[in-house]
Amino acid sequence: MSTQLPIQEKEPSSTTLVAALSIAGFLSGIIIIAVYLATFDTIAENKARELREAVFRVLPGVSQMQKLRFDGEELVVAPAEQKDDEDTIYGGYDDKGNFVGYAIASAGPGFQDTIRVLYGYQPAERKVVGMWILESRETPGLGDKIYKDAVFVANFDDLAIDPQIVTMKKGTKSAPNEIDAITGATISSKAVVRIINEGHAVWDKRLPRPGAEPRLAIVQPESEK
Amino acid sequence: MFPISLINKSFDHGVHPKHHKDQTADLSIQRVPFVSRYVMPLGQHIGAPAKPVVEVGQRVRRGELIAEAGGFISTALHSPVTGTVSDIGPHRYIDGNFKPAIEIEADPYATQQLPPKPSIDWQALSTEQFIEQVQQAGIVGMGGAAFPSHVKYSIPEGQQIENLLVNGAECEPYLTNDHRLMVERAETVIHGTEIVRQKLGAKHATIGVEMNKPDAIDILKQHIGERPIDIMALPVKYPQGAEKMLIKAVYDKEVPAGALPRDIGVAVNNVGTVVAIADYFDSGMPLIERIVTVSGPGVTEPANLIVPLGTPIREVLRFCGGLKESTREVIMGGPMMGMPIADLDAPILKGSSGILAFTEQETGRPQEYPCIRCGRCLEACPYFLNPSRLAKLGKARLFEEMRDDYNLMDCVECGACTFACPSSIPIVQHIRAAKDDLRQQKARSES
Amino acid sequence: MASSKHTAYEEMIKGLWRDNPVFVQVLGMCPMLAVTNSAINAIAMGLATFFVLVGSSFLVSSLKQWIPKQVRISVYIVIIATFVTVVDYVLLAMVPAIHKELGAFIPLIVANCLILGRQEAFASKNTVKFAIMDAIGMAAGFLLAMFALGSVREILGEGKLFGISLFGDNFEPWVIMILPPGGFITLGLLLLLFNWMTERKQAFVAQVAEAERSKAS
Amino acid sequence: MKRKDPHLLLQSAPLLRQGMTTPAAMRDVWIALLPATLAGLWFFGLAALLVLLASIAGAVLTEWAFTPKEERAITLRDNSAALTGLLLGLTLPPALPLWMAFIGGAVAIGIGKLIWGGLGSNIFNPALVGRAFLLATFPIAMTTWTVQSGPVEFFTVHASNLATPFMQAPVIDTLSAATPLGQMKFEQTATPLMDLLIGNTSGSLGETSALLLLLGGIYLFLRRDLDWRIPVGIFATAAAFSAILYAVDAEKYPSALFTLFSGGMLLGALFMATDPVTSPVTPKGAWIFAIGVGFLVVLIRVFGGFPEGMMYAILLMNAATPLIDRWTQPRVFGRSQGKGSAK
Amino acid sequence: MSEFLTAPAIMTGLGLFFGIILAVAYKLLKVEEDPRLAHTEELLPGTNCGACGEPGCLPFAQKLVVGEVQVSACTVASEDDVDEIADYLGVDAGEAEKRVARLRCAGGKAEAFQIAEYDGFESCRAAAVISGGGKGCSWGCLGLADCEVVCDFDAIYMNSNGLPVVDIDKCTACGDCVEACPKDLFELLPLSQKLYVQCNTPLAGESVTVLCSVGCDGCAKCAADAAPGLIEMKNELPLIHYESGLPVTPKATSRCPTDAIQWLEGGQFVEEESPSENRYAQLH
Amino acid sequence: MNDLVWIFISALLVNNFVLAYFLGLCPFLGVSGKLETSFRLGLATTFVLIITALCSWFLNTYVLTHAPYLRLISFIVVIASTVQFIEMAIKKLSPALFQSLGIFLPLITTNCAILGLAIFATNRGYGLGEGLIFALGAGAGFTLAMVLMAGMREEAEIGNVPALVRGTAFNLIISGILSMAFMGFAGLFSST
Ligand SMILES: Cc1cc2nc3c(=O)[nH]c(=O)nc-3n(C[C@H](O)[C@H](O)[C@H](O)COP(=O)(O)O)c2cc1C
Ligand SMILES: Cc1cc2nc3c(=O)[nH]c(=O)nc-3n(C[C@H](O)[C@H](O)[C@H](O)COP(=O)(O)O)c2cc1C
Ligand SMILES: Cc1cc2nc3c(=O)[nH]c(=O)nc-3n(C[C@H](O)[C@H](O)[C@H](O)COP(=O)(O)O)c2cc1C
Ligand SMILES: Cc1cc2nc3c(=O)[nH]c(=O)nc-3n(C[C@H](O)[C@H](O)[C@H](O)CO)c2cc1C
Ligand code: SF4
Ligand code: SF4
Ligand code: SF4
Ligand code: SF4
Ligand code: FES
Repeated sequence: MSTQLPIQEKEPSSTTLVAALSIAGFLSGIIIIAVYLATFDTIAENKARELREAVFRVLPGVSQMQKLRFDGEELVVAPAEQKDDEDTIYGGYDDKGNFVGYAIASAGPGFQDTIRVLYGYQPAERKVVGMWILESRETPGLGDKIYKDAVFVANFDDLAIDPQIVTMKKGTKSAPNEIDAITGATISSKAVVRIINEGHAVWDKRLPRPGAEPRLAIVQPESEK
Repeated sequence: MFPISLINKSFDHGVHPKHHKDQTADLSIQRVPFVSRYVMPLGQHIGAPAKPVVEVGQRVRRGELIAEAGGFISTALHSPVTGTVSDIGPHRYIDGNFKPAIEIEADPYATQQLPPKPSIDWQALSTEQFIEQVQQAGIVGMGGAAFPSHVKYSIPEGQQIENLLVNGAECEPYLTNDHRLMVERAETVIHGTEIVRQKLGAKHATIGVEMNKPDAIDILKQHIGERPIDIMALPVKYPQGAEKMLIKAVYDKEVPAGALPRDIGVAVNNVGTVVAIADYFDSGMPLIERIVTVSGPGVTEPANLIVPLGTPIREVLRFCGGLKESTREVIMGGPMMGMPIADLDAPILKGSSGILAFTEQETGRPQEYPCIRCGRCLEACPYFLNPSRLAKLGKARLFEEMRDDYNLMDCVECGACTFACPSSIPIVQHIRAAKDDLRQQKARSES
Repeated sequence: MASSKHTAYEEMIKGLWRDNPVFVQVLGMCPMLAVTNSAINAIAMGLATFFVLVGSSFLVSSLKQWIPKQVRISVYIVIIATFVTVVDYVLLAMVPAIHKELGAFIPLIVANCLILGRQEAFASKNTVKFAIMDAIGMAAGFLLAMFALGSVREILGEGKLFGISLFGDNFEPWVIMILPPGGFITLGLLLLLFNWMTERKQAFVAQVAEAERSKAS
Repeated sequence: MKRKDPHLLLQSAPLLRQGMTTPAAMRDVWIALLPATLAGLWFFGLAALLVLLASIAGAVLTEWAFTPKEERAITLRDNSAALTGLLLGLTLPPALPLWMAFIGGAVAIGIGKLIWGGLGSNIFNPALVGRAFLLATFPIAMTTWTVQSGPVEFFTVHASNLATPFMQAPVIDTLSAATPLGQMKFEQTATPLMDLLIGNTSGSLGETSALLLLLGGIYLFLRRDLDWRIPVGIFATAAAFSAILYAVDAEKYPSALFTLFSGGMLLGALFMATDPVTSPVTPKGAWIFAIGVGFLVVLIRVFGGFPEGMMYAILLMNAATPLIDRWTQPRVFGRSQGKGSAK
Repeated sequence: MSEFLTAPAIMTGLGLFFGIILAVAYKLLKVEEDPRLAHTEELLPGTNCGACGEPGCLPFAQKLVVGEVQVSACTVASEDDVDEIADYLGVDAGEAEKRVARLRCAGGKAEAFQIAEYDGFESCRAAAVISGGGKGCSWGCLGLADCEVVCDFDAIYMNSNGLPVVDIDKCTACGDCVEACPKDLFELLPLSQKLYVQCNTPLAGESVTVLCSVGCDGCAKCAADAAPGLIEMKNELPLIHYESGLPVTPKATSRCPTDAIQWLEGGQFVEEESPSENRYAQLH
Repeated sequence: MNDLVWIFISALLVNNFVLAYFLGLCPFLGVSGKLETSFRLGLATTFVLIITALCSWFLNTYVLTHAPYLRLISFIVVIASTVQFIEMAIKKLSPALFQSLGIFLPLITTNCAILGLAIFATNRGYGLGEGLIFALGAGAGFTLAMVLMAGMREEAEIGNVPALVRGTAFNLIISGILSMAFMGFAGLFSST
């Protein structure tokens, strides 16, 4: 390659450099956008399905949903394509379109790393009616029981939220606002509960009084269900 | 552990070897008879070698000058016997190498009398004359380093010796030569001390003696009289005799690293040294003989001897009934700092305080284990170095790092660390090797 | 010119063992450790890397004359990043589950030193043919290592391989294998094994040579 | 060859030795651990003995297998491998399957010691490397504590002990009991001090009896085998830290005494943090090391995920030991400070 | 389909933006460097992976240029690259004439005897400080292999006779052994200087031969046999004046009573002509 | 537990970039041989991480809202170019600083930690403040791991590690033990 050296040695003009970079940028831009568009629908589809599954899981009896956003003073219906942020939650509705409950995402530190929880909340009875772990790096075999252990998850199917949810040592659960911790994973268990409690603390104020929930904007076509 | 100094005044750290002195402590000093052949190495002191002033075949008288100082840090040599110079050339030195030396065949018929010399009136001498005399007398430190005493006495402008410290610690196990000297020639010790004290203009002199020599302490005390000298009994701890440790123990002062005792107004002399000085000024006898302790399980009859310099070690041992069969190692000096001897024909030197013979028992080297970083060596090192680290680096031949980061050059090779090491790692040897390597690199870069 | 001394085939196989990117060159350690907690993830990641490496080697080697050296790194990066983005979206669309598992480490392929390294060290200096061969070899070597580590970790960590249980249900899983320390230690031990085998090999070769010489003289 | 004298030896001075040897130091630790070990057996019965033997076997066999033949004699006779095994065993739950204990011993020596070049070269405390490995590998088995069988049913061996290698241990919820620390952390209930001192609580089979451990520690101190600074420093720091917390909220946080006498504190501070090989050699370093351990223990116990932090605290400070050592050279005689290779 | 345009637009924008910045920077902030450095960095893979242990390719190049590291430390560069860089830096294409380390001693276990038995750390340096290591000839090789240890190119091995043998092919004349030897026995000499004195003792006659059977006893026969003026006796040792340009022949070795002076075809102490015991018998 | 503090602690100890996330391993394994170098590398990395946090925040808020699919490529290009520019600048303005820190920059830009930070920060929707804290914690964590590792490796260098083990295998295994020790921080401040 020493033979090539002289070629490389000679000073290229700045314009060459700029040109090279911009052309490279341009081409890659095109490629990327192409791929992006090509895969866009499938990806969106996947995302939506995932979300729907999660919401339906934490809100039993729900068959339709819509994105709701807290705009500062009240909860309003938000366009589905809008990006999610910490002010976004989901409203769940039965097939007649009457309101069932909210699916609220909340996050906080777990044993290893941040845990993201989605829980279903029925404002009427002030109950948690379901819990689903969206994301966690808890230890396999221990912490991951918070989503693998059906018994633990079942704790949240009918759980009073007032005054607040309490973690009890396994088998000692008595009151309606208590759950059984997982032995060997007390910390993850407590973390989940804490995360839900914190989520509730934030949203309790923001939610409209029961009965005044936003109506279902567009009734989705059967096929979507 | 807790610094001993809390309990009684001394330096910190250090170790407590069994002192094994009883073998010879009570044996009074004898003379070894003259033998047929003597070897006087020209460089048996620190500094430049002496320059011969005789040639082969020349007849010399006992006490006659045979080599003059080869520079300021150097000193004279005198013939230990009456006889003829038979050779001037390389001879085996105690460190195993060949070094230039003057060989003298003793004259079997000569009465080995010193030529009568008038005793010098030392009071009359100026300090300069005194120093000159000391150099002509070939007197060097008898404490082991054989450092020319006159150099020590020439105090540069602006410095002043407040205290003279005479080193009677004799902390090396087995050795009792200083001990016997103090007991048998107490008067001379005091006298010599006084000479040096006056000539150095020191206000006060202290003779430091370890407590395991009560008799010496008593006798010395009796001879002090009016002179501004006192005897200080020191706790028994090794290396009490190392001058900087001694100074710490006696005056509770630290001589800064790299500095000399005189920099804090102290001069340290071994008791042997002051006696040699006294003898020279009283009887005119230059330094041609010294007191040597011959001891250890390997010698048939341990003894304290006056040995003419240059006497082959073999002859000294023969006088003591020779070596036992079981002997495996012969050491010049003490067991802690001494140098093992390869060739028994090597001669007694100005700095040879003892000859020890050891048997299997003492020399069976314990199994060496890896350093377990127990820290005993750090607890032992009177200079607060990190021997464990030094040894590890030495093994890895990282000599510069030893010097630059771990104060290699401050180590006086006292051996306390190695004594204490449960893994019996030859720490001091690694340290010596490192110093030797650096020394050689320096020499090479200079040449 | 590197290729002058080797055949294209040699260029390819050297990546598998002699110049193995992981065991010998110690490159691309991050994905190597991060996503090898199961064999399937390891392979997915390996393949993704394979695609990106071969693709960009091809482009770089064919465009090398037109890339000025002052901005070559930037250009390489753009090329690589493009391929990675493509992979990212394709995986997301086709196999969302695996994509979730690999998480952030797909985009991180961009930073995998191995890929940039090959562009700089080889593709930019060799003909397209050799570049591709080399890329295939290297990528294969990487894939191999990924798979080795991934399977060991999955087998011990869950008693499974490709999700198929090997030792029955009440096998005691070695949780550490799935945790970070397990990754480090296992790869370390694998490397140890690799060194040991290489050493054996050399020793053997040496012996043979020795025998030869003694016969000769 | 012609020679005049018997062949004289040339050995480097000093020829005198203090007489203490490394194997002796290790033996001292064995002696010091004996009372606590016996107590462990008394409390937890035959099961405990088996676990100990398993981990010692794991350690010694590994040492034997991976050291060259010529060195075996030496390395095995210095008692350190077996000691590692013993110390590991003492930190294990009594109901641990034996095969796990064995693996623990093997890992302790293999990864904790031999990889580094054998005795004296390792930076992490081998026994604790072994334990950390076990804890991370078999978290459930390693956190299943049994109530004490006591002398009555001395010969009971738990089903879990005898689990077939690589297979799960049968769950033994029946006789499982939270450790004092577990209760503290997850139920905020403190165990009475007396029980902690005597040791009739659940926990690792060697850690429970505070008094006997102290006894052993004192013995080691008198034999100059351990650096008193380390345990003292650890106790002082841990006590101070938890005293402060206790003052803040006595409900939530353990008292200083509880901190000192619960869990692995004593075993760790007296026998493991003091492992000479893995702790600083310099006096100042020892203090820093000790303070670090003391602080981390309380931090992990109180704010961390694990009920017990001793092991991790020591391992973490082990990792820092090389740095501590080089930054804390003693002040050299006649110098303003010891150089050391700063920065 | 605005999107289809945004992407290329943004990318081109970025490209342009940084292209310009870098181009400008390249012009304004250019720093003159040692061209060797620039070119060496050029030759290196530029992966900046740190696998060589240096913080990136540039630092590695810097160390290479000053010769502190070996090219082979870079795991990424292919063998060919390595060779190329080595050639470029002329690492081993050093002097015109190849030099090797020569040992100024031939007194192995068989020829030179010990007067005492060294018992301690296996290192020449360590032994040398304990009464010279107990070898009769205090100038001679101690045979404890410090040189072997320090040679980075393992060009030295200790033969059965306890003498270090230099593999002249591997030796790069780096001089490490010269530094390590406590007895200063190694010197770096051109391979072409075949006439060589394998002894370093300033003693003469009997006092040499009692210590070592292959020591030079200073008899000066070699000086007599060589071209006049080529060999001068200095400190009882022959000093060969190669610089004098006089003819150098094996003849000088013909009458040497102890084989101290040798005609070296290649390396020293090659097995067949290792000095034998019986010569020693003849002398005593 | 205050979020910012948690982000910092998590990045520094609990989820240390090197020991728990496997980011930036190439420099971690390669360059951790010398204490001095490791420390400086750590500092330089922290610096670049902060730059990264800024860049990625800027891109996310002003550019990528229109074209999310350009995230990766724009990150890498922008970060790489910015750092390259800074490198040139330092080299010109302060050769000393270049020798001590600048020289590491190329090595750092091409490693995962940087890009990883950008991507994680975006995935978690960190704002500028959080992003910077995250970068700071990650950098500190990286430096800590580097320095500890270097200390141990220098020690082992002069020790007697078996020849067969020496090198990467050894480094990996001790990293493993170190990461095992760091597991002790798991659950820190999240259990209470
Ligand atoms: C390697 C390892 C991983 C662990 N992972 C988790 C975890 O992810 N979640 C958790 O809550 N506890 C985990 N633990 C257990 C906690 O440290 C703590 O011991 C447990 O939560 C105590 O709960 P218990 O009192 O119900 O046994 C783990 C322990 C170990 C050793
Ligand atoms: C090179 C050298 C120069 C010395 N110069 C002096 C000096 O000028 N004055 C002095 O009192 N001592 C001097 N000393 C002597 C030392 O202080 C010390 O007394 C001598 O080295 C013997 O000490 P030791 O027996 O403790 O080793 C010198 C020593 C050495 C090695
Ligand atoms: C470790 C060590 C121990 C020493 N022990 C003694 C000793 O016991 N007695 C003694 O007179 N000198 C001893 N010396 C020598 C003294 O340090 C000092 O050099 C000597 O007393 C100075 O006096 P001098 O020059 O007259 O010999 C020792 C030196 C060292 C380094
Ligand atoms: C006071 C003391 C404490 C020790 N503690 C341990 C220990 O906790 N773990 C261990 O494996 N070895 C210990 N040892 C034994 C030995 O130091 C250990 O095997 C080395 O770490 C192995 O290199 C100890 C030794 C002593 C003298
Ligand atoms: S005494 Fe020996 S074993 Fe202990 S630290 Fe020092 S050298 Fe190491
Ligand atoms: S020999 Fe040196 S290092 Fe050892 S104790 Fe004495 S002074 Fe300290
Ligand atoms: S030549 Fe020097 S270094 Fe080599 S073995 Fe001989 S004495 Fe030792
Ligand atoms: S150390 Fe250097 S000079 Fe000596 S033999 Fe080896 S390569 Fe040659
Ligand atoms: S692959 Fe992560 S730094 Fe190289």
